[in-house]
Amino acid sequence: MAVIPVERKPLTLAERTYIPQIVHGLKTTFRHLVAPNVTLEYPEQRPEIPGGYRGVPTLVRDPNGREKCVSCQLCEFVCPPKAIRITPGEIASDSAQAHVERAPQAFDIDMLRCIYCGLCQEVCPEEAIWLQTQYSMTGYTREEMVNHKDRLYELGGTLPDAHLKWDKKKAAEDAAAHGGHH
Amino acid sequence: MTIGLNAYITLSVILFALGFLGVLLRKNTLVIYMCLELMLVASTLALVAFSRFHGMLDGNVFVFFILTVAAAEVAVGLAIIVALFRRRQTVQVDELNALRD
Amino acid sequence: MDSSLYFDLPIWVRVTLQGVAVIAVLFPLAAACSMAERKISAWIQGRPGPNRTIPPFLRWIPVVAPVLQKLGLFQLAADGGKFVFKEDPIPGHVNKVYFVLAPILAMIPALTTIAVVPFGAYLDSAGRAVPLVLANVDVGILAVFAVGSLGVYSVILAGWASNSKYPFLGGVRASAQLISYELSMTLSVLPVFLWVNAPGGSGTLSLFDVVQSQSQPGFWGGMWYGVLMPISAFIFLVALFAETNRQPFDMPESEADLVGGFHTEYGAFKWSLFFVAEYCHMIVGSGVFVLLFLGGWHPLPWVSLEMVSGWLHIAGSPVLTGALATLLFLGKVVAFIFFFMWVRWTLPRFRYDQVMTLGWQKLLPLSIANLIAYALAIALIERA
Amino acid sequence: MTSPAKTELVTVNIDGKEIAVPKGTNVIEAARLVGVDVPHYCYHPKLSVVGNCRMCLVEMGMPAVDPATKAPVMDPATGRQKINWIPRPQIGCATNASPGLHIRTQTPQIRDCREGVMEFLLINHPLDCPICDQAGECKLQEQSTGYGRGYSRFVEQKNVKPKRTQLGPRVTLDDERCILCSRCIRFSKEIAKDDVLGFIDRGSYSTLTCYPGRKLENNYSLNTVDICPVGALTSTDFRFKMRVWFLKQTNSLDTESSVGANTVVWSREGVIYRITPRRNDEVNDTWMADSGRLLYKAVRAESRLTAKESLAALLARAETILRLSPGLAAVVGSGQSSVEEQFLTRQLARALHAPAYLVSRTAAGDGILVSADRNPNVRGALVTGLIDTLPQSYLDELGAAIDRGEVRTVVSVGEDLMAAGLSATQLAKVSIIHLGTQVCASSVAAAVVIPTLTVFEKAGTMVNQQFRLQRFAKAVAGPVGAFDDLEVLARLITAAGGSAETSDLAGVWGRLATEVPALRGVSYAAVPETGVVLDSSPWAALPFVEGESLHHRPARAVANV
Amino acid sequence: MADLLFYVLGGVTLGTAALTVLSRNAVNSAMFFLLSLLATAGLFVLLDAYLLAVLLVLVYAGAVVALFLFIIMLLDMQGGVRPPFTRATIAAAVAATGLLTVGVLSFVKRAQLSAAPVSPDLPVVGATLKSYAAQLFTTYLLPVQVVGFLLLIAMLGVIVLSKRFEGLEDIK
Repeated sequence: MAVIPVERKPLTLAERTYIPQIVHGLKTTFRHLVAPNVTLEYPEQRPEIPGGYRGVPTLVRDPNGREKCVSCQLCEFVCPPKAIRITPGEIASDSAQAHVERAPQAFDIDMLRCIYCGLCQEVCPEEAIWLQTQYSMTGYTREEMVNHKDRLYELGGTLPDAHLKWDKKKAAEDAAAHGGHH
Repeated sequence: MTIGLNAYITLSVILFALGFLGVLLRKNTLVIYMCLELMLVASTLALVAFSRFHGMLDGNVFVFFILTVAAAEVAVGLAIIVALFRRRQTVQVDELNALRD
Repeated sequence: MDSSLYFDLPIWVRVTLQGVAVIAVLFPLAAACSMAERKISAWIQGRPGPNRTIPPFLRWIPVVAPVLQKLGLFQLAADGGKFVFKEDPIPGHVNKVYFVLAPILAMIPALTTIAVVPFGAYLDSAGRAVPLVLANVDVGILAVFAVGSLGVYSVILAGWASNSKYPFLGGVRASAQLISYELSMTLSVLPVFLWVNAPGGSGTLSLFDVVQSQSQPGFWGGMWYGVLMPISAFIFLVALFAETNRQPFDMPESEADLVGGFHTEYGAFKWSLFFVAEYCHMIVGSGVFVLLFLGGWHPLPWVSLEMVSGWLHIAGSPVLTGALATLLFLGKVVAFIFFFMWVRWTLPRFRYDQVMTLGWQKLLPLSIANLIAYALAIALIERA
Repeated sequence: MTSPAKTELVTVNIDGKEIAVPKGTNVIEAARLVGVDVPHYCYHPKLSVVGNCRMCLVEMGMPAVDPATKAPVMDPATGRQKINWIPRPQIGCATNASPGLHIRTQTPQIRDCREGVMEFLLINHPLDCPICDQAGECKLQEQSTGYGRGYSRFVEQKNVKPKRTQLGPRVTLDDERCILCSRCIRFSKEIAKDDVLGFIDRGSYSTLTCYPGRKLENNYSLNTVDICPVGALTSTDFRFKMRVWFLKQTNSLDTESSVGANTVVWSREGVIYRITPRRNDEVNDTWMADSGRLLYKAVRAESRLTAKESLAALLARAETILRLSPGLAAVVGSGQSSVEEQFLTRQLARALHAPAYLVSRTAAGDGILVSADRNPNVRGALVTGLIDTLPQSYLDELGAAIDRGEVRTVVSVGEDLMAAGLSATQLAKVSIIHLGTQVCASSVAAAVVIPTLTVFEKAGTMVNQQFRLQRFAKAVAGPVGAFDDLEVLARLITAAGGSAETSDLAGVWGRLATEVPALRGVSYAAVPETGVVLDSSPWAALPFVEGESLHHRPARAVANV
Repeated sequence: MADLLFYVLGGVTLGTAALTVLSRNAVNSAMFFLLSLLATAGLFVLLDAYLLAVLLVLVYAGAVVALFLFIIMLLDMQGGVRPPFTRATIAAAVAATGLLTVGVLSFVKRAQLSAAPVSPDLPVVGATLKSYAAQLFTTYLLPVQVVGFLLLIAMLGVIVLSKRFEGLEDIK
């Protein structure tokens, strides 16, 4: 590679005293001195969370209040720090959601291990796990920092769902039950 | 004021003697040097006292010169000591015996 | 108050009272400076700064309490309390005597120099200005320099006694810097005194006389030396920054490369002594600069205290004129301290070799040239 | 067993690679030998061929010969014999190797065929991999990554079929997922000899069901789950328990009978989730009995023994008992212990100068993979010299000795003495040192109970009915308060005054290989996964109880023929 | 008042000077020397030589002792075991010092200096700058020039001394 020497522009006398630059700097800082603050006063004011923010992972329900997670354990598998621990379970056959068959019996996310990478959200085939806007997780003990299923659903709430595939499946099943095979 | 010239001169003499003692006693070049300075200060004290008690300014003016010379001397002397230390890694006079050995 | 009652007191009582009064002003001022520093740095950086602390028992006060809270004044009290009450550790490996001595030594020059700095004046019955100063010695500026130069011991001892690399490096840097810039500083004020002591005047090194000589009648007489001798003022200013270890020159601390510099091993009260001493230094330094170059307690160039007190019809009252002068002086000092902080949060730190180059190769020749130029100019003026 | 030595080798060409295979070898198997994978669903190497999934389509061709002269026709372009390719693809599973057979599996046509078949298979297959237990070991999933479209052109309503049909006590059927490969039907008919499954209805209505009034409840029903290529048949026990990709696979043995079926133990973080068969064509092919799959429940059973004390404390107490009545001890070994443990048990008996007994367990064999001898390792006891003759069902001899006062101390290595025929009064007369994993009458009566490990928590070897030495490996760690059998036995020997024994597997094998004649020259590490057959001639005269099973004909039966 | 101050300051001067001589640690020596200088400056003030007092502090305390400390710390000479003073050294040194003191004091006695205190009416010289200036730039003009030249030479000497001459490093 050719070496191209770049000549530095020689400084003028005024520049060599640095005084004009210092005065310029002083002007700049003074402008900021009188300008309004740019910081948030955190506990009272909260930052606006941008879209795509990766906060605390949570579990969500669909608009019908059904838990979306079917405990496929892909998030547990993909989780790099092994923060997720799922105990799969079967939905009782007399439940209204029996057609989904599977739901997590226990779903723990150890927030001391979580690195907020978002791979769980990425991999979830049911769009049940979401890294939402919650960014402040605190606790006094290690146990407190493990989010159990109840807490995860409490944090996650309900997200709109464009597909509602399990509802469609249920409808098809009902139709089949009434009208023979199809 | 009951303190007379004698008292100042005596004080000056003792101070001078202390400096002299230090020069004789100590091995550390820097401390010897400080003791030399102490002797200089003792002489300035005597000069100032003479000046004051004789109502003349010449002693004080001499102190001026002594201070100036002392400053120059310290600068040069310390530079020599540092140069010495660089060469010999010591400033103890009893170890500076290259000519004896 | 009958002032004669005060002057009847024995001299040592008066001196003690005056000393205590000055310290009682200087210390809170230094503390307030530390808070001002935090607020100003915050504002410059677009932050609000400390604005939360408030003792619960004052919360009920309607308007004042929130304003004070926003200004962070209670934070100041909390910080002070913390410094006093927190554990004051002495590391095991230090030289204990000098380790404890160093912060005390830092305070001594800072508090002593204030004695010869006049902070105001009043007009006696004859209409002459009389300085408000603890010790109106003839060699004022020299005393300031002499005692101020003792400040180097605290830094060098703190660095050495800490028996640890970074503090030692900080101490060495600081002492070299202080000694270096003292030269330019001293040389830079010489033109001022040459001017003041121009043949015909009485030989003096008193700061009071310098101030008074800036309020003479006439165009030249009423001019501040800051205008008359901008180069001197500039050199003095730069050297002052270096002597007080303020930002572009805060080599001894330079936390980026030396952790905390000479006070790395210090904590709690002893550290706060260094801290307060630095601000005392700043205050005294600002005061000297104001006296030398910004007309002291005279409100404006060509507008002297006497004229103002005449306009306000308070010339007859020593107390009122004294208060006015002190206020004017303090106002200038505070503005100058603000300038200190403003510069600190604007300029980056010099590299150490740059500091030395600037001190020895730039400022020193410049101040010598400046001295020669003014000496020649004064001689020519005299001749003319 | 028929010897394959006589079969004639023929050369076939698969994707350009020549290979010699026995005549009649299935094309899929032949392709596997050259490393070519022919996807398939309905074909299973141990079942008959039906060819109904159409996934294994390959291009086939034979060298051209002149019909008249039978002379080879040469291809001028290549200088080789010309190949007459059959214009349409053929299924590989129904084709047998014949001389000169040419197969192509990677042509665009074949690829096209596979994609077409996949699309048809997936038309009605539900997309519920996230909840399907087969996910991770599903052939449909695997092949759809290679030949699936990635999107569906099927816009009509998918078939809706029953989702959870209980075919039997252990098998649940999800009809929607079934691709009608009929492997399960053929298995039930051909291997389990229990023809209960079949398809009803036609076309897209085809459904797998049991015959009316019958259930899939034979002892081999779970093999249908293993061979189901999709998630249609699932194990009710394992259903929704754990995804298979989390599970660690450890090779082990089925210890329910002397067949010694090879198994795989699937565990995660110290918890066993299921047991499946491991292919061993000499022992169990790819099958195992349902009863053997439940043995892992013993690991975490309520009745599991664990000790609060340290092993040293337990051994100290055992030592006092052993020293109390020297020369009046008896050792009861177990046919469920491994070869190594039986060897140390023998050493213990010798150190105590005590007779060694073994308890026999017998029940009717089913002729497939459960034999009459329900001890997995009686032959191991014979090989190591723990016993000389076949064990009795009841320890009458020991009972008599106790009654006579000739035995004051009994060391039971994993056997329940009460179940072995000793009465409560007899048990009360002796001090019992009991080694075992589960609470039993013997452990209740014992003076010292030393909890030991189950077969899933330790490694070792066993000798099955064919005198086949087979290894099992440690799948999970034992619980706190249970101690390794070998270590316990070794230290018991020391406590009994015998010379110190090594307690690690390699050390014991060093002694086995030198001291046990039948194991001379055998090393633990060198035992292949399919086992090694030992010389059984010293015990040929013994009247073993086993009948005929899948790959074993007892010597008597052979002699009778 | 002034007498008391004289005794106090004189005592401090002598005491610290003695400690300067006797301190084993060079840093301690320097610090005691500093105290001694400050006390001497106090004595100067008692003698109405304000300017000299300030100059003493400025030059000695502010610069010279600081330089000493600087060098001591840079050369790191606080550590190390030194052989204690031998009895002979001490005896010789004390004898020499005693002789010197006695000799000079006898001269002082012989000189018959006035023991009388300074009379208040004796003019105080040295308090004003002007008188110094007058003396320095008239009577002592030549010495001033010479001293200035000396300072220049000293400065050059220091620069030369503190430069490293690579070629000379191996000469011991």
